[in-house]
Amino acid sequence: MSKPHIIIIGAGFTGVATAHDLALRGCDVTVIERGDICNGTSGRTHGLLHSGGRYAVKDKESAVECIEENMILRRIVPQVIEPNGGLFIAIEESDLSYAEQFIESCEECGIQIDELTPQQALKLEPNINPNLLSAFIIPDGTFDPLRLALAFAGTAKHNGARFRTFTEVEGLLTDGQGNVNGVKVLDRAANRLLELRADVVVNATGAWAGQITGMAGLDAPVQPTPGIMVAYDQRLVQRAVNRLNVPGDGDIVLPQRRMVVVGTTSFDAENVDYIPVTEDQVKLMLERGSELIPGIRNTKPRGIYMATRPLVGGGSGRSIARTFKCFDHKETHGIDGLVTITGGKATTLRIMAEKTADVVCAKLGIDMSCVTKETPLLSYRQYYTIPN
Amino acid sequence: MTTPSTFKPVSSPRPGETAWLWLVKIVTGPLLFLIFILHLVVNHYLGSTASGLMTYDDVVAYFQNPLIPAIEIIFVTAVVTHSLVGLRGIVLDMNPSRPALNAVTVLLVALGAAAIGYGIWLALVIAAKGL
Amino acid sequence: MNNQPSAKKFLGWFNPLGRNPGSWAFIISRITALGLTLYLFLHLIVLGRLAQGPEAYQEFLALTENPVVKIGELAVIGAVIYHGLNGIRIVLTSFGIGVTRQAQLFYASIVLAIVGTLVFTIRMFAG
Amino acid sequence: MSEKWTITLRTYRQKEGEAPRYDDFTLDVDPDEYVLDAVERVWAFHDRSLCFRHACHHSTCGACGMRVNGVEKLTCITILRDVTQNGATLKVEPLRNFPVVSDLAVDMGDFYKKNEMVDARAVLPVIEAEIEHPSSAWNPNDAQYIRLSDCLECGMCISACPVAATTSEYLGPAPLAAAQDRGIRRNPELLNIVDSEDGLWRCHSAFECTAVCPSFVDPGRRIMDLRKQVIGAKLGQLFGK
Repeated sequence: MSKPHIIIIGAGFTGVATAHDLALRGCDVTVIERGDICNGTSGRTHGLLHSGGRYAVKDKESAVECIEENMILRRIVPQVIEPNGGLFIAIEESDLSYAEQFIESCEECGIQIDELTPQQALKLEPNINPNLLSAFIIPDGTFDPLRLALAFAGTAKHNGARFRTFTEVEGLLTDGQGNVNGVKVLDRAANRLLELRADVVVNATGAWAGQITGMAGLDAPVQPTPGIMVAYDQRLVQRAVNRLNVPGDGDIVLPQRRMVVVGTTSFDAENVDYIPVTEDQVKLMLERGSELIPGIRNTKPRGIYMATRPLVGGGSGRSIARTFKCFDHKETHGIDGLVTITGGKATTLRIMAEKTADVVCAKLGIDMSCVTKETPLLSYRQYYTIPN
Repeated sequence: MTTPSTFKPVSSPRPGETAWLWLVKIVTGPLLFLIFILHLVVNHYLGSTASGLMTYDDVVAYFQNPLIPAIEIIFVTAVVTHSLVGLRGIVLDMNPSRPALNAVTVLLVALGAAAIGYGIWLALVIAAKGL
Repeated sequence: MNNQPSAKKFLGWFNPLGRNPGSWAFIISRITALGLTLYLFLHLIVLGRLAQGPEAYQEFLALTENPVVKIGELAVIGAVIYHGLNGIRIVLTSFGIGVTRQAQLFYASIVLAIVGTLVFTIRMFAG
Repeated sequence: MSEKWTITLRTYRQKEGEAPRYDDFTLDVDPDEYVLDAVERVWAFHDRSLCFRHACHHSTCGACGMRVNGVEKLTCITILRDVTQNGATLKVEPLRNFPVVSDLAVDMGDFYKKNEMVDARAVLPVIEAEIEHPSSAWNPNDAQYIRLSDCLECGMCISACPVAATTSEYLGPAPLAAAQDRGIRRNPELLNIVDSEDGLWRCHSAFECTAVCPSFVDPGRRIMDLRKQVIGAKLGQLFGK
């Protein structure tokens, strides 16, 4: 029986990771991406290799996922990661009151943390707010978004996956009984319409998931929730610096190359193709960022951008559980051949792919289990060295 | 360390143009510049004609000191080598095929040898005229 | 706009659009190099007259009085001064000296070349 | 942030099998926005067929290098105010010396292969920064930290390099800079790669690469230093060191 052919729509983190996973499980994979690798939300992610600390108190399931995946990514793709750890720092009394439940939940989720005195913290990171009250070391890290995706995509390509970039899905092909068995795409570089058949179509378009499910007459419970990120032109810290409190706006500052990136905010948006930057949010980032690292005040912004989180389910803003959902539309709507994966975070791209691949393999009767946990990824440049 | 690259490079760089060729240019260059200053002053200030150029007899007299032909020979060898190695560099920038490049290299070497041979002969002939 | 590199694009070397000092140094160096190589071989051939005896050489000397030839010779002098100094700029920067001031070294080469040419213009015309 | 300009974005367009052309898009922009924002708005609201490469929007991925009014710029950090005026035309073209995939998107395959050939470092110790710059506020005891390298692999140095314009075989500034960064003495296998016809000796000291590098690499200076390393290694070989 020839290899089953899977079409994955979207070459963001989930798309490329799923391609990598399915390629290792004997599938013939084609990834369709309307732009280039990672040009949607994934490219503009904050870049935090999440330790789960931010979610330990209110969303344990997410936190556990994060810490496990954090450790796995450090092992399988070190070439794109700044593994320098992170700090949760308390500036005001209200932050301190959050400390106790924070310590408890981190331990519960298996996130290794150590408390530091302000002097110890300042010795490690001289540029953080000098009048901090307390600090916790936590295994955060940062990564380069595009190269993380290219590492997965390159390895997938090495194992036989094909990537069709600048190719936009115009419609879903069905078998007459409403089951999806392919896609109609426009190759934008060549201005040519094509029809590609597949055993399963995986909709991994993140915040745009609704556009694809819309083509099958369904709506995807994804709530696009953009947030602002501001990159400043000096690397003032070596670690990720988080505000010790309930998740809020501008509560994380990351080092990346020779910059620090302050993020983020959270609001609802309909048209996800272009989210304009608003001045008040830029000011908010400067304010909140400089509460953590005062030195930001005498740096210059280098890049200001919006990234749209694909949050799962109804409800607005931050309250949605920060985990992910994989819908087999056969079970949810009786439409076979279409699987939607949305939600989740950058750090959990591998496990999202694993779950999606499990669903796809179950549909196709492939009983191979996931091996991506132990498979080191090739150099991210392999994506370019292997012809398409 | 990234995993070892498992691919054949786009084109393995063509060996040949090595540091030595570049060093030849870089060594002869400054040497030429020094001799050139001497050459310029001598030919425009020591000659007996109005504009300072040398007449036939000036040249022959000038060549009597054995040091002068020696310097002239070094000068012609260095300047011909420098210019032709440079010319080959320009040809390289036209991305010639391997055979074309070899042909050009042979041609340049031949041209260079001829010019240097001729230069040495000329210097000795002039020097001999004064004996 | 064919975007890819190609050997036929060597005229691109001399495309002044949006160039920085370093590129001008490269362009002028290459032009002077071609000119000087041509002059070198002409110069060697002409000096052959010395071997043919005084009359042949005298005839050539008369030629050098012609102002057009003098201007040509001045161009050669300017070219050699510039090419030499820019060569030294490349030698210095290649060994890590003055790399951050490579543009100034280029400007100096141009200025000195002009000054040198003027000196010899006066020498050859004022006499 | 609240000022409004109207500019014309003259965009290079090329589809497979079609002759290249320029399309003009009139946009209302905020002068403090970035060139990439304007290009993305053209795609979002004016012409969905526009192809261009972009990912991080804050100069860490290297995807959005383009030629803006003829000069190589990383469009995600190039403020409109710095490159155009109200009512003016801003010309946006793909990088030179790369095959055009379509419109503003170029194929960086060869360039990444050359970086792979010299095994350019993707991450390195924080304190290793040949170029001191206020952006590097790290102190000596940061020795054990790792950061992503300065080179974004944006390809702009190759677009600006006059030698890269003559042949795609030339290694190019960024790969040579990466070889310098790794060092010949520590990695002798690099010697034959860089000391070759398509390597180090084709550089003509135009320093255009250094002029356009957006990310503290200064490839021009590194190539010059690489010359020292190679000469040292070759002399070492000669005298059997």
